[in-house]
This record gives sequence, structure tokens and C-alpha cells, in this order.
Amino acid sequence: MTNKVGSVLVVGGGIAGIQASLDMADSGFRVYLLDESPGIGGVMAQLDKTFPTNDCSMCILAPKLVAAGRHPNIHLITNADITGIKGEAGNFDVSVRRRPRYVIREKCTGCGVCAEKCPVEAIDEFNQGLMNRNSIYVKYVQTVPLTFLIDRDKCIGCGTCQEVCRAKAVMYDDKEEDVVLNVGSVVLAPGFEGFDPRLKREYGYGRFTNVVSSTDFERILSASGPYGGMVLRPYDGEVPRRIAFVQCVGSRDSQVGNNYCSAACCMYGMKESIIAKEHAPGVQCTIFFMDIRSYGKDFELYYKRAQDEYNVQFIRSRVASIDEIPGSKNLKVKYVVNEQPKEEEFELVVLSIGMQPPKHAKELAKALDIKLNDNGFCYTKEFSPVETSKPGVFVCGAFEGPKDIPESVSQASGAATKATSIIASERWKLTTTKVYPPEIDVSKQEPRIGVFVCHCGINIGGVVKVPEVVEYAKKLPNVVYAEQNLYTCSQDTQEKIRETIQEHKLNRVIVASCTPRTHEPLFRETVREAGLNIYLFEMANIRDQCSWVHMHEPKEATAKAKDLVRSIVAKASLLNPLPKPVISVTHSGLVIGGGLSGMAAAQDLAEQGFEVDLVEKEKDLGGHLRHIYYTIGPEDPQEKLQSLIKQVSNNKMIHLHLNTKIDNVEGYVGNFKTTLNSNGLKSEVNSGTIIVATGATEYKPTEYFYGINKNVVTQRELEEMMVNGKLQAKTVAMIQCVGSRNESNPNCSRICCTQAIKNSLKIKELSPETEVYILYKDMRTYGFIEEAYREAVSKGVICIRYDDENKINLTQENDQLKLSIWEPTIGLSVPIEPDLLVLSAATVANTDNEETAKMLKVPLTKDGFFLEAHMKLRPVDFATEGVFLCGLAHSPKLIEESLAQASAAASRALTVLSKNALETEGAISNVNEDLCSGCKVCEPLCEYHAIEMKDVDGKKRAHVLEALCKGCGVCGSACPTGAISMLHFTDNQIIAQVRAALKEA
Amino acid sequence: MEFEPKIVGFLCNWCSYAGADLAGVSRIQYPPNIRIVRVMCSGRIDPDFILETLIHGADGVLVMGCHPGDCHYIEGNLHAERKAKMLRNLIAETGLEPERMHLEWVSASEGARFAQLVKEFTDRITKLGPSPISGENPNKVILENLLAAKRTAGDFRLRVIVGRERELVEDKNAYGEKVPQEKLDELLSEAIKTEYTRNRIYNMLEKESLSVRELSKRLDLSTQDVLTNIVVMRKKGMLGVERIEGTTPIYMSLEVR
Amino acid sequence: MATPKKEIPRVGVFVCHCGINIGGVVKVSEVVEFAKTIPDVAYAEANLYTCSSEGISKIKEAIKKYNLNRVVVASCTPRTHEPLFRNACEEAGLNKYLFEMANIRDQCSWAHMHEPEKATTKAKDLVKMAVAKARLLEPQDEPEIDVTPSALVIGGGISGMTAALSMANQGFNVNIVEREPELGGMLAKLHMLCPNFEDASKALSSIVDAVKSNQKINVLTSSEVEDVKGFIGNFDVTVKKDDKPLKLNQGTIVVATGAENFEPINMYGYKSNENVLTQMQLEKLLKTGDLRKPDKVVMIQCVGAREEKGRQYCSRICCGVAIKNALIIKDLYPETELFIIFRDLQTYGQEYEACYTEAREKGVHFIKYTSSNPPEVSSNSEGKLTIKTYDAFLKEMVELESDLVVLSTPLIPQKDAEKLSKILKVPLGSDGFFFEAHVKLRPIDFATDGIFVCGSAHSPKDISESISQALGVASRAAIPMANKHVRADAITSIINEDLCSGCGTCVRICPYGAIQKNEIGIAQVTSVVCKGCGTCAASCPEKAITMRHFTDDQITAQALAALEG
Amino acid sequence: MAEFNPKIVAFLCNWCSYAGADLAGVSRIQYPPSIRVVRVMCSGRINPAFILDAFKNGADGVLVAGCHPGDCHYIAGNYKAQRRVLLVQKLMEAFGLEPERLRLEWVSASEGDRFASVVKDMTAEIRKLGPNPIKMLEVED
Repeated sequence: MTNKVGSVLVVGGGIAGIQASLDMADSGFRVYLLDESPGIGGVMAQLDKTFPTNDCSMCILAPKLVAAGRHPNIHLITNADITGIKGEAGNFDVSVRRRPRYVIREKCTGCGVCAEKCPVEAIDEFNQGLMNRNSIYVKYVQTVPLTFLIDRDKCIGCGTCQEVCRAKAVMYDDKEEDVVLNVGSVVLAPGFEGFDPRLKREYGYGRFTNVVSSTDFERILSASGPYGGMVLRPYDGEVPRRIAFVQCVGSRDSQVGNNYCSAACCMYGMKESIIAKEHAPGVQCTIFFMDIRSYGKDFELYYKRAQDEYNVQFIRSRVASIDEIPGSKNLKVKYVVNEQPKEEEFELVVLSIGMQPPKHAKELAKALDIKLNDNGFCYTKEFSPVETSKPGVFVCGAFEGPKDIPESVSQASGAATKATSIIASERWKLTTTKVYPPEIDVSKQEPRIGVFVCHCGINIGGVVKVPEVVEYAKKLPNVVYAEQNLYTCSQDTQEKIRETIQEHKLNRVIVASCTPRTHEPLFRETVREAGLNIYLFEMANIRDQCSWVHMHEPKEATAKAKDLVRSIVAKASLLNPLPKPVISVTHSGLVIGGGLSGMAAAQDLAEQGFEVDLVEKEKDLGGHLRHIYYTIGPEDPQEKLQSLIKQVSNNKMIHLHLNTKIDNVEGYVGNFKTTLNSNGLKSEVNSGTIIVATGATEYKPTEYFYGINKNVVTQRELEEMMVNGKLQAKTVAMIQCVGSRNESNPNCSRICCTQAIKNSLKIKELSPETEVYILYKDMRTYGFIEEAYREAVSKGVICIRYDDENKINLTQENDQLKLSIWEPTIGLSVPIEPDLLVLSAATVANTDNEETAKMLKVPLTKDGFFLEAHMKLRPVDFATEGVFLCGLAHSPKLIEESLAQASAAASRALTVLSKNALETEGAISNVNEDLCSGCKVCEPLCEYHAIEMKDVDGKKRAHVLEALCKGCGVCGSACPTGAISMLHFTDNQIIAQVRAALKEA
Repeated sequence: MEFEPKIVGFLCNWCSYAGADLAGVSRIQYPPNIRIVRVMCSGRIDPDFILETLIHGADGVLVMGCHPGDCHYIEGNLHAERKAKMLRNLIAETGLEPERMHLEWVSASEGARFAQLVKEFTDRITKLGPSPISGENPNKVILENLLAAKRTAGDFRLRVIVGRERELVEDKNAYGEKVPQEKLDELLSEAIKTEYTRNRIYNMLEKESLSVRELSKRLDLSTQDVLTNIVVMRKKGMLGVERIEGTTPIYMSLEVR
Repeated sequence: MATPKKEIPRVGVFVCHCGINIGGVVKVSEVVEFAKTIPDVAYAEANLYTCSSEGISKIKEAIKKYNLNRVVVASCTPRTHEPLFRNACEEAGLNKYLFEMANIRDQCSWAHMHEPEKATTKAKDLVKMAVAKARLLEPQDEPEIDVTPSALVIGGGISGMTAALSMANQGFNVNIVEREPELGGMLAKLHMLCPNFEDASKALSSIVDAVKSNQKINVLTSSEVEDVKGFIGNFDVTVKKDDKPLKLNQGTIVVATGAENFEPINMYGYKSNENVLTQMQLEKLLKTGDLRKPDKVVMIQCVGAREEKGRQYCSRICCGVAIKNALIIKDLYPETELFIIFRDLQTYGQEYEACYTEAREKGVHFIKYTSSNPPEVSSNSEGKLTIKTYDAFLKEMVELESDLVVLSTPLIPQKDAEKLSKILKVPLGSDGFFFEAHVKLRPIDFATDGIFVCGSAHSPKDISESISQALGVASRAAIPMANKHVRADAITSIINEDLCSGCGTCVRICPYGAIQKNEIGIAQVTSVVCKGCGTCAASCPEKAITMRHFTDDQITAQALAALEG
Repeated sequence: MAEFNPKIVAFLCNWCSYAGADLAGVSRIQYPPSIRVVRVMCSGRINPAFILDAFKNGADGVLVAGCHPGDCHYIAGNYKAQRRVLLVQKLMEAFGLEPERLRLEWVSASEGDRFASVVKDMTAEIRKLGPNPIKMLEVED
């Protein structure tokens, strides 16, 4: 057997790849994150906003980019391709070819002077060709690594960039480089390729300027896009008054060979129309669609808001063709409604393009020896959704199948667990930990401040008179040293800073240069290496917020730079060293819920070497899955369930607590103390993390004679009938959305359409002559399930739409059910007399969720499901650290989705469990108990439940749970007695900073 | 009255000016329309000088330097040649006849050639007639265009390309390769066109804030062309949106260095 | 850029009649009256001859009397007369760069003799233009630079040694840097010299002895030049001797690095057959006396020279060398049959042609081939060589057998030429040899002042030609050293550092290497190296450069003045 | 008289607005050099006392900028900031200080352009209002 290797290669630096990398790096593995493009960020970086929260995409992505870029255990390899793989799971040699970048990453400061001076303009692919870039460029300004590169195809080699680069980062003789990475496993996250809308010639993309793709439109909406966030049409820059969104372009379309549904387009189409309306009030957005597939958590509410709040018009029709009107360049959209051809004029048309396998999927599959499915995406199985056909190679994100961001993020974390479980024995073996000298005690010293002012090549020095600022700084109180640097962030300057700290006995350091958002960590590292606490460092941003924005006012800019330095010196004089609280970690996990998700999560943790307490309120394991007998795929769910139960039961690391409830939860991340109650027998379990996998319940219908007529059953009951051979019916009708998408439960239950299709196919298999009708609102067979829908239709299953206007008319005569439904395509009401009426009942939240949520101090959605920390990027986290979420408890979902989420929750838990101690933020709230009046104003304000009231000498006093505090300072500014101070941003510090800024120089 | 063209000559000190002297010493007669500005080397002649001269109504500008290989400063004349080529392309964009600017080589011993060239040039300009921007009723469009052209000739991008042209085409570029002349010409003419268009837009917006459509009408460019350039200019901080009138953004110029 | 001192210009204009040369065509008095109306003109007068001593003293008087701070003389050409008038200004206490000329004779009255009216108008314009420029003129300095009276000679071959000796004999210290452990260069490898059949060793040893015994000459063998900074008079040279750096301060530099012999690998059986030699190898055999008597010898000319692509040049000396060696062999072994297969026999000058004649008389056979039909050499198993060649006179193929084939290969540039050219910032030609400032008129100067070239480093040449060049170089280099000073030109470029973005365009364009970027990437002009052509200013993408005495403002003001009115 | 150049103290949250201000810089979008930025982690950190103290010390204007509603890195800190700013504006009115001198703006990380125009706009407005009247009075703590 070969030696295992504690490192992982992640292929693809989109959001999925980044999430997988961060999880694995945080739980003790070395990660190589490879991207074929020059920077990470993937498609998400191109997006303006994200649904359903309308969060600014870059705002939430950028911190992740920075985290990945700076992580000591993540090694970025950009502009590179995989060329081959050798070895086996646990020990692979992957060969990688890095394309030349012509810019040295270690030297490039990302200042952009090279691009400013580059005489060659090229089309900016990142902005979908709506803008220009230069032949030396970065993908986008927030990109990581922020290293420029030369587009060799465009570059004429004039040498200007090398000349103007003061950091000497340009290297024209850069060469292609082959490297071999020795890794234990591989995670594939290469994402997807947008469908090329040119292939739908009838829609005119590429011929008509005012027909754009949805990706183009994201850039149009973006504030940093070509039009600065104004919604303009590309032909003449007018704000369009009427915009059409055409859905399913390149999806659900056998003509172009893509039978599947791209899963995210309905939502992004709605999002784009909502954002368009926000950016250009008064614009009328019309969405042409076949089915609205807003099947995700709270997506249906978004759909409703789009209709009701934003007046987005929805037209259920596939657009036949689009013509350009000469002169106005407006567009005539032709479509058919109820067999009637119609046309409507729009000023702009947005084509919602589908997802296709990544461009180099075939080459990648060949190089890595993995199988692709019929659609060219990565081949996986229902019960192993993140495993490829090759052991040791895992997959996540859209390469596994079209999906949205949260699904990708969940899958990414899931893949991270699976990829590291085969090398769990190698945890922390290839990671680097840095040893620092002991911290110098500065508490009794007067402040001795050193100020380092950066020229940033010409970026600062070209506008601000740096020597003048240095001289000025020297005269400020407490400043004992000041100097200027060409690039303060360069390697040699770090050495210089360290030496200066020692030589001049500095105990506060200020760098006046660029933004702390990117550079503070670097300088903190430097001062720490010189023996100073990192909180004794401060920055003045005299570039991004001074020299760059006042380029034509050098005098004022210099004055401002001095003000900024003076004011930060005032703050720095008051800085205190802060310890980073360290929390010990109990190395075992608690999983609540013994269904599929709970068992899978427990199994994942156990496989990684951690003990798990698995708590199940019922007497048996299995949960919801016990009632599922078929899936849409070939696998037998019961067989899988039994084998999983067996594995879990036999696993010595897993301690089962059946018939057990949770009574109480105390503590916080790393150290939870949970009281279990097994029929009155109480016990306590300690755990470092808690995973909530409590599942959900099938809705008991009260409509359509359910419980009155014995021929009315739920889908679950139908499955039982079929498996027991009791299905006799000659005519079966199914009604969708029973108990969901209505007034009392506005959300979509996501899985019922799939269930209905699955069961109708089963019926057709058991008795082909049985007539099957599915009465649906929107057929939400997203992703590859669309193909099953097609199959069902081709096998004669008849699907008829109904909705709140066109209701189902159901009566019974002597137990014989009779229903009729208006069918617009034939213009008649269709009478059906089903022997069996199957209701697709909603999946609803457990009633005891509220109780559990309270104990865990985690929130619920309106409809009672658990609410995660962030819909997009933290789908299995809670705002409360150390508590995670998966499966149906989160929202209704399919088996493979639950499994991916279970592994994801395990992955997130592993980032805690794998550590001996957690180091947390030092800049947190601090309560002066003498001043605290116990008024409790702060307690509910804290979103993280980091403040609790404690008894101190018989009085209630606020107490900060250091492990939970994130340092936002909301409590501090609300405290009426001034008892709470925000360390590192204390009132004194801020006020001193403000006053110094206002003092006349 | 017969048209007497005003011609400004920029002559290098060592060959052409000496050639002009020799014409005089030899009493070779030529038309008196030329006014000579002496510079040390034809390489000194900034495209700016020529455009400025044309903007002020010169009917012709004659640039003269040493023959290739004879330059007192080794190869200043060859740089002058590249600049003249760029200028010809640029002037052609403005509607002014590019023939009004002309480059010739005259050595110190070619007094007769000097006189001949001046005569020919004067004849040619006489035939062309007065510069459309001279006199009482100057052609405002061409004048505007020339002002835009002058800004263009001062553009970093063009000057870098022209300044590097010889090195790239005749010796080697940063990668040690020779850049084919056609490739460079293509890049240069592309750069001339776009920068010129941008400067026209900029100059126009300096006077008055306008929409894409209005700009397109006044500059006789497609709306798409205008918009594409506005996008770039906004990114460079040259333009801003002043207001949105109904569905129409109105752009204004911003101060640039 | 306005005048830094905010003094109001007071221009004096002196219009010359030049006897009848100007006055016969141009109405001088009208021009004077017109001049008086030009803004800032404080005084104007006409002179019969402004350049006469009377005219000069009138200028000086007027400067004082009218408090003039700019002077314009409208007369003839500045190319001949400017120094005179400048002098006058200086004598009157006015900086000589505050003087400007309008050429109303050579370029006006003489050229438009039959159009007096138009000529007068033109003269007025020219005066107006000169005044427009003069108003903006600024005083300039001509810095004086001390010259270190010591020369660096790079290369200790015949050229380098000759130059060094000559300079030492003129009293200057000389450092010779030779990369080999011994002096001598190519000459050390030769047998006899062409065309006088002198023993090379003897010729060499006499000059080596002279060099070694000269007190003024310091010989650094096994040394290489690593770095050169500075400019004429003050070159800071770093020499690496035995891996240790050695700093030298030198006033002038002579490049005499010589050339190498081309090795014709894979040509005509060279290397694969030991009886195929180069001329150089043959010299060695002759020198050591190891050449056994051959029955037949065939020499092939232009091996690796005068190619379609690649080495296109003629190596100049090979024909002479081949004939010389043929004659030596004939002397040694009169029965040996000798063939020289050539393309064009380039025995230029009297001596070489005489050798050629002698060779023919002594029975050396000459066969002409063409580049389209080069000879082919093959050998049998015993090493006997067969040469097939086209005979351009017979117009048919001929076949020769031979014991020995000797290839005449060209001299090629030294391997380190490119490195040295970068260190010295002097150019190489397309053939890789050092490239002089002007092919005809400055054959041993570089464009960079104070650096010179001689010998085969410049192009292939024989010993006497090398010596001539070396002596020439010694004389050229001696001038600034003997003067002890050089005057730098005042008309140089100035860089506005605030505008400079460090794009390097000027650095690349400047043929003199006068512009370098400093440590923070801002371009800096070394004024004493700058010749003032102004190409950098016209090319600077940031418009950060202007020229002293030819500023953008001055030039445009002058041009636009022509268009006024 | 020279043009009045107001001094504006800007409290920017680290995650959105400060990043937006950085983006304005990276994109070289020019705006008046009137503001002095104080970085806080969250707009919710901004104590009304900071704002009042700034005015007392002569600030001509105070800008509070945070993430757009729903975008707060700390979930809801910006909502708290919004309430506080409204309250402080009320207080200012009572003091006789124009409430327009205090502004709350949402600026996201991708809105460099917006940040610049907010500063431009506010500077112009404060310029119209004239210097902070309190600045004239000598206030001692």
C-alpha cells in the first residue's frame, strides 16, 4: 500500500473550489487551488447581485477570495491546466502545466500602472466584450491573486509595462512550466460554460445589438461594469423602457441537444428583472418562460415579490423568434399563447442562457480518467453525489450538474469531507505553522510610533509629496521614527520594518499606503515577527482614498495625506495589545437526528477520526428515507438505507442515542454541553460542534377528499402500494402542490414534482396501460430530472396545468372520483375519472423545530425550517458558531442533495473539531462590569448571541462570550452606560482619530 | 488676387537648413512662400508643432531632414519619418488634405533639390487652394477635428507606439521577436482611430453635455461606436454622466490632466 | 514654459544689408520699421554689414544703451555667423543663448531675387518669427567637464597594444584589459604575415615587449570589463580580474576586442575528416613545422561568408591569407599541387594583387565557383579526399583529389561583443561587429563621446589596417585628454520629473545613451552626453521632456508667428 | 476670499463602504479631497457620541456609510446605524445645526462610482451650507 499524502488538489477556483479549499485548509490539509484562468472567483465574480437576498455578489465573494489568497495552507496555481494523473486514491501525482504570465507574482503589487500605460487595447472577456482592457491586465480589480498578466496574443512587446513597473515585476522571458503535484485526493470544481446563444439563431444574438445574454446583462447591471450600473442598451446607450427576458435558452431544448434544465435561470432571470427595475425605475420587465422553477428555499416568495412588488410580467410561452425593427433597433418578440401567435416590441432582450459542461470538460476527464454523463457533465451516483468514477477524485459545483450558488457551496464542503476522509490520518502533516518570538510587553512603555510612508511606485508618490508627509510625520507626538519606501509591501521593506522596530524600540507601527482590507494582514505579520502584538499596528490609506482619487490636486492630496497620518497617529497612540482568546475544543461531535442526513454526517465525522453522539427521537434510524422505495435513478433506496444503518450501528466511534430527545444545550463553539433525555433518563454529552439534521414531515392533506375517500392517497402512500403490489388502478391522477405554494404555505416543496414523475414512471413500468395524469402548476423537474419528465411524457403520462384561476374541479359520486380541468391547448375541459387520486403533499417543518432552535439559539424561517447564516455562501452554517445544519431540516430536498449537505455540515464541523484550540478575533467587545447596569439593551442586539447576562454578586451583568463575538461593535455603541467598549475600536481611539483629523495642520 | 499659400518649413540644422543655405548661395530661385523654422534635428519635430501650425491656418507644412543614414544625430530623421507617417494617417481622419504635411530629405549639398522640392510643394499647395480653416470663414468642423487630432497626437498611447515603432519593427521587441510592419500599422491605425474618436467626443462634451445619439449625429459616428468609446472614457475618468433625461443619459466631460 | 525670471523681454533687432546681397532685394528699411512694431522689440536698426567690426560694436552699444536682453540679427545663416554674434552678446554681458538669427539672405534675398516685394514680406515674417522665439529665450550654461588623462583599452591584441603605446607615448596613462592570460590576440596564432611574409612571432614580441616595458601602461590580463558608468572624461569602470572587482577611473575608452575565427562545423567534412582544416589550423601546422608534404592541397574560399542569409559580409582578409599560405607551401614543397577554389578573388590593393600574380606564376591553380554551385568534399575509407566543383570558366563540373582541404573561414564577432556593447551602450551592426558613428566620416568614433573602436572588433581587417586604425584612435582619444576639459553642449534635453512615468521611450530612442532611469524609475539626462537632437522630446509620451534653447513653446511661437496677420 | 473647503469626517464600515471607497480609488474616480475616513468594522459601531464629538470639534459634515440593507456583514448592524443617524439628526435640529450636515449612505463594495458621487454631492451641499457654526465658538471639553 502506498503512503498517503495530506494534501488535496482542487481544480477550479470558482465559489465551489474556494469553499472546498478553505474547508480543507482549515481542517488541517495542504490545498493546491488550481484555476485555468489567471485569477480565482469564477462566474460569481461576474455577477452583480445574487438571489434571493439580492446581496451584492462581489461584497460577499471578496472576503472569501482574500481568505483563500492569504491562507497559509492554500497554494494558488492560476493560469494552469491539468495534463495527467498517476497513482491511486491517497497518493496521486497530478501533472500541471502552468502557462506563462509574464509577471512575477511575488513582485507585482497590483497597482495597475502597467495597464494604464499599455498602448494595446483588447476586448475585456470578463465584461463580456462590453468594455476594453489592455494587453496587460487583471480579470477584475478584486481578483486574487492580484497579479497582472500579459495577453501574449495581443501584446506587441513594446516593453512599456516593464519600464513603468517600479516593482520590476514584468518578466518577458517567462516560460511554460510543468509541475507535478503529489496529493492524496482531487476535488473537481471547474464550473460550467454558459450556452452560446449564437446557436439559437432565431433569437438574433450576435446579430442584433440589443439582444444580450444574461451574463452580459449581469455586467450591464454591475456598478463596476461597462455602464457603471446604469441599465443601458448596447446599441445606443438608451435606458430601455421594456425589457424581455427569454428563459430556457440552451436548456430544455432538444434542438440544441440540451434536454436538461439549467436549474438556476428562472431565479436569475427574476433577479435580473428585479435589479433592472431597481436600477431603472419605470422599466417594464417581461419574462417569457415555460415553467417557473423557483424550487429553492424561500425562492417562491421571491417569485411572488417579483410579481406583486416589482410588477414583473410573466408570460408562459416559449419564444419562437426575435426580429430587429430597423431604425429603432427595437426587437419584436414573437411567441404563441394558447395557440395564438403574438408579438410584442421590446427595447432590450435578455436571453437567459443555460449551463453547459465546462469548455475543457473532455480534456479534463481524459487527463484525470473520470467518466462524464450523457450530457457531458461529471458522472456521479445518487447516493454518492460528490464521488466521480475514479476513487480519490471528487466533484462539486456545476460540473456535477447545473446548480445555483448555495447548492454548489454545500456540495463543495461535502466534497471536502469526502476528499479528506481518505487521508484523515495525514491531518496537519503537510500544513505549515509559523513560530513567532514572544510578544514584547509594551504596557509600561510610552508610545513610540514608527511611520512608514509608501510611494507605491508613482501611485502615491506621483501625487502626494511623500517626503513632505514623512517630515510631517516625524514631528507628530509620539512618533519617533518615519521613513519612506518605494513599496512598503515589498519583501525587503518587511525586513526593514522588522529591523527598525528593533533598532528604534518601536511599540506602535503605522504604514501609510493602501487599503488595510488587503494589506493589513501582511504588515501585522511583520510586526508580529518583530515581537509586537498585531493590534499595535495601524494603517493610513493614502492611496485608494487619497492619491488615486485626487490626482489633479496634488497640494490638497498631500494635505489630506498628512491629516490621515496625523489622525491615525492619534489613534495609534492609544492602541493596546490584545490577546486573541483561545478556546479549547472538545474533539467530538453531536448530531441531532438519525435520518439519512444525520447518519451520513455522523458517519463522515467518524471516518475522519472523531467520536460522534447521534441522537434520534424515534426508536429506529432512517427517518424519511424509510418510506422511499424508488428513486429516479437505478439505485434501491431501501438497500442503501439498510447498509447505512448497519454501518452507523457498527461504528465504534458513533454513540447512538435512540428514543432520545434534547433537553438543554449550553456552552459555545468547541465546548457544548448537551443534556439528553431518553424516556426520562437524563445524561450529558460534551461536544465541540452540533449538527442539526432533524428532518421534516410530510403534510397531511385536508383537501381533495383525503381521508374521506380511500382512493385518495399521498405519493408516499402510493409508493407503499406499488412496492406491496397493491396498485390496481387503471386511471391515476396526481395533483401537485398540495399544501404548498398556497396562502398558508407559500413555499414550494421542491421534491414533489420529481416524486410525481418518478412514481408515474413506476406506474408505467408496472402497468403500461394505466393512464396517468399529472395536474401541476409548474413542472419543477430541475437539472437532469427534466429528462425523466421528458421520458414520462413520451411514455404517455399526460401533464395538465392548473393554477389558482384555473382550478381543479373534483367531485365524488359513490366513491368514484371525477375531476375536470380546462386544457387551454384544446380549448376544452378535460374530464378524468381516476381510480386513484395521488396528492403530492408538501414537505413541512417539524413542529418541534421551535423548541430545538431556542435551545441552540438559532433562528427559523417563517415556515419553521431552520435558517442558515447566509443563504448563498453559508448554507449549512448558523450565525451561532459551531452549530451546523443539513438535510430536510434546512428545507425540502432530494436524497443526493441531503447527502451533499450532510457531508458539508460535517466538513464545516471538521474545521472546528480538527483543531486543538480555536484562536478568535482579539478586537471584540469588552464589558466593564462596574459600569454595567444590567439593563439588557445589548443582549438582543447581538446577532451572534455573544452577550449573555451573568450573575455577579447577585446582580445581572452583561458578559461577552469571546468565542462568539465578531467584533462589529453594535453593542458598544448602544450601551447606555458606556460599559461596553469595542477593543481596537474604542470610543477613545475613534474620538482621538476624529479630533486629530479635524485639527488644523 | 492670386492665392499665395503660407507654408511653414521645419528644417534640421545640419542637412536641410544647410541645403537651403546652399540654394541661396547658389542663387537658385524658388517661391518665397516658405517660412523656415530651424531645429537641430528633424527628430525634434513634435507632431504637436505641425498640428498647431495647421490649426493656425498654415496652408502647408514642409518637414525636412537629412537623408537616411546621414543624420547628424544618427537616426533622428528615421524617427521623424515614423512620426510623419502617423500624422498623415491622423490628418486624413480630420478632413484636411493630408498632403498639406510633407516630409522630404535634403542634404547639405542639395541646394537645387531643396529649391525644387519647395517649388513643387508650393505648387501642390497652390493647386489645393487655401487651407479650409484659414481666412474669414474657417471650416469649423475641420478645425474641431484638428483640435481633436492635436489632443490625439499628444496621447500617451500613440506616442508610445510611434516612439517604439522603429525598435519593434526593425530590431526586436521585448520577446526578442521582430514585429511585422503590417501588425504594427494595424495597431497604430486602430489606436489613431479610437483615440481620435475619443478626443472628438471629449472636445464636443467640453462645450456641451450631450447624449449618445446627439453625439453620434454631430460626429457622424454610429451610436455603438460612440457608446463603446464612452464606456472606455468613463473608466478612464474622462467623462461622467451629468443627468438622465427621460431614458437618455447625458454625458459631460471631466477635467483631466 | 515661461521665462523663469519674470523679466520683460527687450529685443534688439539688427537688420543687415549685406552690401547689396540683402539690401538689393529686400527693403531693409521697411523691415527695420516693421521690426519696431513687433511686441517687445525695444530697438531696431539697419547695418550695412552687421558682421563687420562696426556692426558688432553697434550691437554691443545698443545692448547697453537700450538695456536689451535679447538680440536678433536678421542677416545670413546662423550656421556660419551665429558664433560671431553670440560672442558679441557675451562681450556685452548678455548670455549668448539670448541671441537669435533670422536668415533673410541665404533663404530669402538670394532665393527670391526677382520678387523683391514678396522677399520683403518674407523677411518681415522671418524677423517676426525670430523675435517670437527670442522673446522666449533663456540664458544657458555650457558646463565644462574635467577629463581624466587616462585611457582604457579593451583588448590586448595588435590593435589594442598599438593604440595603448601611442597614447602612452603621448604621455597618458593607459590600462589594457585582456581577457586571455597573455597579450597578443589573434596575432599570436599566426605564422607569417601577409603580404610581406614577416614572422608573426617576431612582430608580436617586439610590440609586447614595448608595451610591457612602458611605465605608463598597466596591463591587466585574465580580466574583463564588468561595468562602465559615467561619460567622456569620467568613466567609472569596473574590471573583473581573477574574479576580483577592480575600479578604474578613465577619461576615454578604446574598444579593440578583435574577432574570432569561424569554425565551419558540418561543412566540407570539417571535423569528420582530419585532413580538412581551416586556414587557422594550417597556420599552426606551418608555424610548428608539422605539415608533412602533401601531394595536393585544395583551398576553398568563402566558407561561411558572403551567405544569402546569416553572415552576408566578406571577411576581407581570407583571399590574401589563402594565397599567402599557398605560397608558403609552394616554398616548402615545390612539387605540391595547389588549388584555390574561390568565388571572387578579393586581392585588393597593390601588395595582395602582387601576391596573386606571384601565386599564379608559381603554378597555384585558381578555380572559380559560384554560390549556386558550391564545391562538395567527400572522402573514401582511407581518408583520401575528393572535391567536386563547378568551374565557372569551363562551365562544367571538375573533380579533384587531394590530401588536404583547407577552408578559408571568415572572422566573426567576439562572443562577448554583445555584452560589451550593452555595458558601453554602443551599438553593434547587423553583422554583430561594433558599429561606428558614421561609416564614412567618423569611422573610428562611436556616437558616444569618448569611446572609440579599432581593429577587427570593428570589422575584419589585416594587421596594417588594424594598426592604422589603432593609431587613429589613439589620436582621437588624445584630444580630450590633452585638452584636459570638454565643453558640454547647452542645448540638451530637460525632464520634468513630475510628469515622467518612466516609460523608457526616451531611453530607448536616445542614440547616445544620454538618458537613464534613476533608482525610482524617473528618466534622467546626463547633460554632458546629450547632443541636443531633441528626438526624445518629440517622442516623450508624457510630454515630460523639452529641449533647452528649442523648447516646444519657442518652436511653436516661431512657427505661429509666420501665420499671423 | 478663497473657496470654502469643508472638512467632512466619514465613518465607513469595513466590509462594504470602505471597500467601495477603495474601488473608487482603484478605478481612479476623482472626488473632492474634503473627507477624512475613519474605518470601523460595522456602521453599527458608530456611537452617536462620535458624530456629535466630530461636530463639536469643527467637522463641517459627517458621513456615515454602511452596507446596503440586507448586505451587512454583521447581519443587521446597518439598520442600527440608520436609527441612530435619524436620532442624531433630530438632535442636531434642536442644536440649530443643519441636519443635512450628517448623512447616511449605503455604499456597497462594487459601488466605487457611487461613493465618489456621494462625496462630491455632500461636499457641494456642505459648501452651500457654509462652515460649521460651532467651529466659530471655542468649545472646550
